Amino acid sequence: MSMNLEREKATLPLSESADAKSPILPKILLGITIVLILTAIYLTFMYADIEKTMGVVQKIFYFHVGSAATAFTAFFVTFIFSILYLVKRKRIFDTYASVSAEIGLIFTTLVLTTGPIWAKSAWNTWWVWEPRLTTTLILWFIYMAYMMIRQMDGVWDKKARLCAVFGIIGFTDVPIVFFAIRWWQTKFHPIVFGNGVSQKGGGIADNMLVALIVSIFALLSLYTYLLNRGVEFENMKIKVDQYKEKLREDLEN
Amino acid sequence: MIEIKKLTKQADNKLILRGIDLSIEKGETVAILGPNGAGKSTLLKVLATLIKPSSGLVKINGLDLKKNHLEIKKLFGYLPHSSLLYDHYSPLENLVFFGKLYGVTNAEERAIELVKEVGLSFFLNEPVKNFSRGMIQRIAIARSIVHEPELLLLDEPHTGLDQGAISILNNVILSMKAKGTTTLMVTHDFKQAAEICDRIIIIKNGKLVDDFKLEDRALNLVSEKYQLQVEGVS
Amino acid sequence: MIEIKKLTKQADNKLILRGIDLSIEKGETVAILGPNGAGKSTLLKVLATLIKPSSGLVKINGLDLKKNHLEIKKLFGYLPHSSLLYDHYSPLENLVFFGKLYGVTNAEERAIELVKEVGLSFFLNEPVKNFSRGMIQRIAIARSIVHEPELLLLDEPHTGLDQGAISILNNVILSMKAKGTTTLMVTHDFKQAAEICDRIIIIKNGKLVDDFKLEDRALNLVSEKYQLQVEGVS
Amino acid sequence: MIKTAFLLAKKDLYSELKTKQVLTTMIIFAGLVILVFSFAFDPANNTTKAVIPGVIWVIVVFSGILGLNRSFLSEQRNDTMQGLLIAPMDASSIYLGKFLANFTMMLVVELVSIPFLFLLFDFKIIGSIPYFILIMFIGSFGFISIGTFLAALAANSKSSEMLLPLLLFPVTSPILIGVVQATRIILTNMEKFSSALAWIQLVSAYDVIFFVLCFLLIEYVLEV
Amino acid sequence: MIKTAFLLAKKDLYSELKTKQVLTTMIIFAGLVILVFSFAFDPANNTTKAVIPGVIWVIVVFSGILGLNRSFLSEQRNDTMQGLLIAPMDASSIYLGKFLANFTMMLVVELVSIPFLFLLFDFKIIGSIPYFILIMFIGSFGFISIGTFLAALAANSKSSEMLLPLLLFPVTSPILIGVVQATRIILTNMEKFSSALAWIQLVSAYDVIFFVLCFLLIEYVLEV
Ligand code: HEM
Ligand SMILES: Nc1ncnc2c1ncn2[C@@H]1O[C@H](COP(=O)(O)OP(=O)(O)OP(=O)(O)O)[C@@H](O)[C@H]1O
Ligand SMILES: Nc1ncnc2c1ncn2[C@@H]1O[C@H](COP(=O)(O)OP(=O)(O)OP(=O)(O)O)[C@@H](O)[C@H]1O
Ligand SMILES: [Mg+2]
Ligand SMILES: [Mg+2]
Repeated sequence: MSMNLEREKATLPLSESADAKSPILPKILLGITIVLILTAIYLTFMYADIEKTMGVVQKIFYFHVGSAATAFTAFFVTFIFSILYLVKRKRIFDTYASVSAEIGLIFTTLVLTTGPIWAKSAWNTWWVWEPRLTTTLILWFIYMAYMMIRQMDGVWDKKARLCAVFGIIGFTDVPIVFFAIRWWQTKFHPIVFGNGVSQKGGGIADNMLVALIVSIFALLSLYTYLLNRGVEFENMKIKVDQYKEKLREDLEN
Repeated sequence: MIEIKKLTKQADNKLILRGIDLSIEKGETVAILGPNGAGKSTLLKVLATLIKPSSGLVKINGLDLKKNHLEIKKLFGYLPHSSLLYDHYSPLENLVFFGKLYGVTNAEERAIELVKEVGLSFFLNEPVKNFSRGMIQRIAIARSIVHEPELLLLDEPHTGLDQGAISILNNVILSMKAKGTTTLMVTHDFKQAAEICDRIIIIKNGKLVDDFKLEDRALNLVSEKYQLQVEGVS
Repeated sequence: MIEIKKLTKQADNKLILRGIDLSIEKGETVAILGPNGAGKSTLLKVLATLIKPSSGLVKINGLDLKKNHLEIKKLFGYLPHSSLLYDHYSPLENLVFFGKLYGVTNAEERAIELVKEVGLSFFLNEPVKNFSRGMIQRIAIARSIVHEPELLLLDEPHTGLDQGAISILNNVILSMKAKGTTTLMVTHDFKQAAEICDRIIIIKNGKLVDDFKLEDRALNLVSEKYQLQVEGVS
Repeated sequence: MIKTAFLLAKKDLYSELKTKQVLTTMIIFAGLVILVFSFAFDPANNTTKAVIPGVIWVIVVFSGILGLNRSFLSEQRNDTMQGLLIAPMDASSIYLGKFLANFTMMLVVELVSIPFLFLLFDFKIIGSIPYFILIMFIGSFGFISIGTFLAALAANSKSSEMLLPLLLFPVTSPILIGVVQATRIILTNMEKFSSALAWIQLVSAYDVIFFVLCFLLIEYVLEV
Repeated sequence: MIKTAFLLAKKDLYSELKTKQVLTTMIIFAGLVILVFSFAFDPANNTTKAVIPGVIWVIVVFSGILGLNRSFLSEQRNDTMQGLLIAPMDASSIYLGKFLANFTMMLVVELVSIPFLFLLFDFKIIGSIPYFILIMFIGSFGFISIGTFLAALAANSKSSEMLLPLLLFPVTSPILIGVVQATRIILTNMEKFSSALAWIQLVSAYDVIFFVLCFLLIEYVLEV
């Protein structure tokens, strides 16, 4: 008499690791990132002029704008990989989308912390409700919601599918954040590039521009590095789960 | 053990139970048969204090159902159609929780033992929500006997169980019977009824139409009487 | 009618179906047996397009399950564990709604006829939510055949039915078989399986372990083979 | 496809007609929100008139969420959603049907509660009523179309009634910002009419984009 | 009785600890309410600073409702509520257990969201913080104790998540009015402190009365 339900469900054949590429890539990325960040720090604090009205606090600008640009890029990557996932249904695309969204969320959080710090000194308040700031906050909430969908219970492919859908829907806010200061009249948040409704793009000194661009690239390469590591880590976790399942079944039989 | 007098239950204007008189001795194993919609589950729910009778008297172990709620609730184990399990909890967590609720002293051990008994020890720590129908039914059975009740109220306990689990369940009922437990079991499966029960009750249209003792697992007798009462008349 | 090749289904890291090959001819009545948690319901869900297989090929009537959703959905009737009925609607309203959804032309008549067939005409206009388990199962059966499907996928259809309803159900299946309907039926009740099926499949641990034709309602053969496969090995 | 969608919408609306539960709840809820606000802002005070456009949309949002939640939650009992999924129709039919039912109910709620609000706050419309109706229409359209989609998405979760607002508020906030601004202008300050028109266009564009997007993506949401 | 109540509360909180769903949702929802209010009512306007005490309680009310709903809705799957009802304990144990779980979660949500609110609306507290905490405590206590009771009552309905707000708002409005007044005074205008004290006493009295009442009546609500 079988008194016990058997439990000999085989595990899947462990998928070949995706990192057939040489492990040199992350090291190179790390190198580039470190160099760029050091340069950016140098440029920010030594090379670029100190802004006349705001003083040293303005240095936060490079980090602020760089984080925002990185966050936008990250969400765009999520957007692209979400579409790819829906079409191709490969787990790797989902991993990329989710890791990228997570990093994007971190950078948005950075924008949302550096912003108020700057605002405290520039506008003498932590926060005002104006389009750029509001839409940025909305952006943060959207990707928080994305994370909540990920937290849902259920098998991974269901979550991946729903997240991909939401990743596509949610991305629409990114252009809105970008254009917020250009469409609406803003009393507070400055525009540097392009023209807004009520004000002209201010433009900045050349040496500031150089520092800004380098900062942006530094943060972007940091993002790439983090993405690479994050995806690696996720893959590892998936693999460990598979091993664990297999091990447990070996023990049981 | 159970004493039912003139029990009626009406929902809105419909009489579901129409005057049931029944008395069951300690240690009996009683099967309740009857066609769909006869009122079998309703009767069990009344005994499990989940439905208030409209009129009539119900005494369990000499305690009045209306007054001695708490004492009675400790006495019985109830297995309804739904599993009464928390979906996101594992079998172990579920059983430990219910064990503690009933004041079982060594809840953890008892839970592990029960899960083993119903043959799911491999699934001890997996959330119940992914289980198949039969696996859920097994845990639900374990839940209903976690506090070693003196009275078992089982509503179609064999649903969804495979052959192995059916014999496990029958063994459990029989071994509890040996310890003096009384069992009331609603079922449509004459074979199982004949196998473990020593008394059969047939309910039809909210009334008790037959009540007889059974010996030697006389499956034929059951079918015969059922046919006579339920199909012969209609 | 059905062509399954190397079908696997995995939920997270767990393989539930592990490579099933099966081909079923039009007009066959196939019983799927197996212990709890074997993967029977999962297999049926895959066929009912409710679960996507992880790999493998499934063809119904020559149509690929992945591509020809709509055509396939018209073909089959599916009866799962839950009733798929709207609680606050009456049997009539439920059946008419589903009839129309499937494009049945005279949905109303068909619904009334079906309710009568499952023996619930007295309850035609009462909301389903107050029904007993067996009564709900009867309506659920009616729902699954409202569009006269060519393929019936039944998951433990006999649960909760009384003797009368069981023979109604068996008659329905047999009369549909006479019209050329293919039936796949998951069940734990060997007697019913032997009674109406002409082929038995045994699934264990997500794999097909036995597959044989049945003649003359040979109940013994079924029990024997089942025991051999399921209990003998372990 | 349209026919199936109507059949589904009819089913929902018919069961609503029978029980009147969702609708009554939504309307009473709207009434309660109005009451709460009338406590919070003294309606006699003239400056508080400025909050009316905001209150209107708070009502739409919060009572809308109640209805949207119900819409897919009600398909969970007895797994009737599975019944719809195995029926021979496209996922977009389900979406369209649910959308129609929800939109109808939303409009009814607005029709009842907004006059009530105006009455209670003794508000005299000095702007254009047809434009006001237009704004209500496009605003509700956008909110409900996105809401129906996200309700379908959230329904996959165990605690969907909690997840829905989290998904819905951020995604619809551009619409809400737009319509609040437009409503404010239309109701109180017709001089800036051109700016209101710009808002209306913006919201309409957002509506259209999202409706199409939802229509295309719903297939992936309802896939099993 | 207390032991069983703790057991029940532990079960709820433990399953919350595992998934962290309800809590995160409540907190994010609180943030979103802030957001919705920010674009419904222009916060730059200085007069709207006066609504902050109101907004605090709106957050408590709305995110509280989410948690309260969950609390009994989660017992509906597989009829686990029946499992509790046939267990040998008083109905009041169930009430107490659920109350403890809900109250704990509510406090956590407040602890996170209120500092946030102050930050976002750039609000400077000029009053007494200990008293503010006291008010938050008694207000939440009353709201959750009545809310738990009414959630149990609403859970009997098919669409309980809609019914709850309808029952809850009217019954708790005395508490809400009281605490909003008290909060306003404490936060902005300490001169009228004695009046705030009066409000606090009133609300406390209401709390006690209702807690006892709920405790006694719950038996009839949970009776089957
Ligand atoms: C308080 C919260 C704040 C938030 C959430 C915020 C958000 C953002 C975001 C998302 C961007 C990138 C958009 C883009 O690349 O166009 C940005 C850019 C920028 N921010 Fe902020 N910001 C905040 C505060 C401030 C403050 C206080 C200042 C200076 C007074 C400031 C100055 C700038 C400038 C100059 C840019 C570049 C603008 C451009 O690209 O044209 N921000 N901000
Ligand atoms: N709340 C109610 N309102 C109206 N009728 C009800 C209610 N509850 C049950 N009924 C009716 O009472 C009858 C008996 O139901 P019950 O569930 O006891 O049947 P049963 O004997 O268990 O049947 P089955 O064998 O199908 O499980 C049914 O006809 C049912 O419709
Ligand atoms: N989403 C899921 N995640 C993990 N495991 C799952 C999931 N769904 C099903 N399973 C597992 O798959 C196995 C097969 O389930 P299935 O419902 O197909 O069994 P069954 O053969 O129908 O059993 P029964 O006879 O008890 O109904 C079970 O062990 C179950 O735990
Ligand atoms: Mg029954
Ligand atoms: Mg099954």
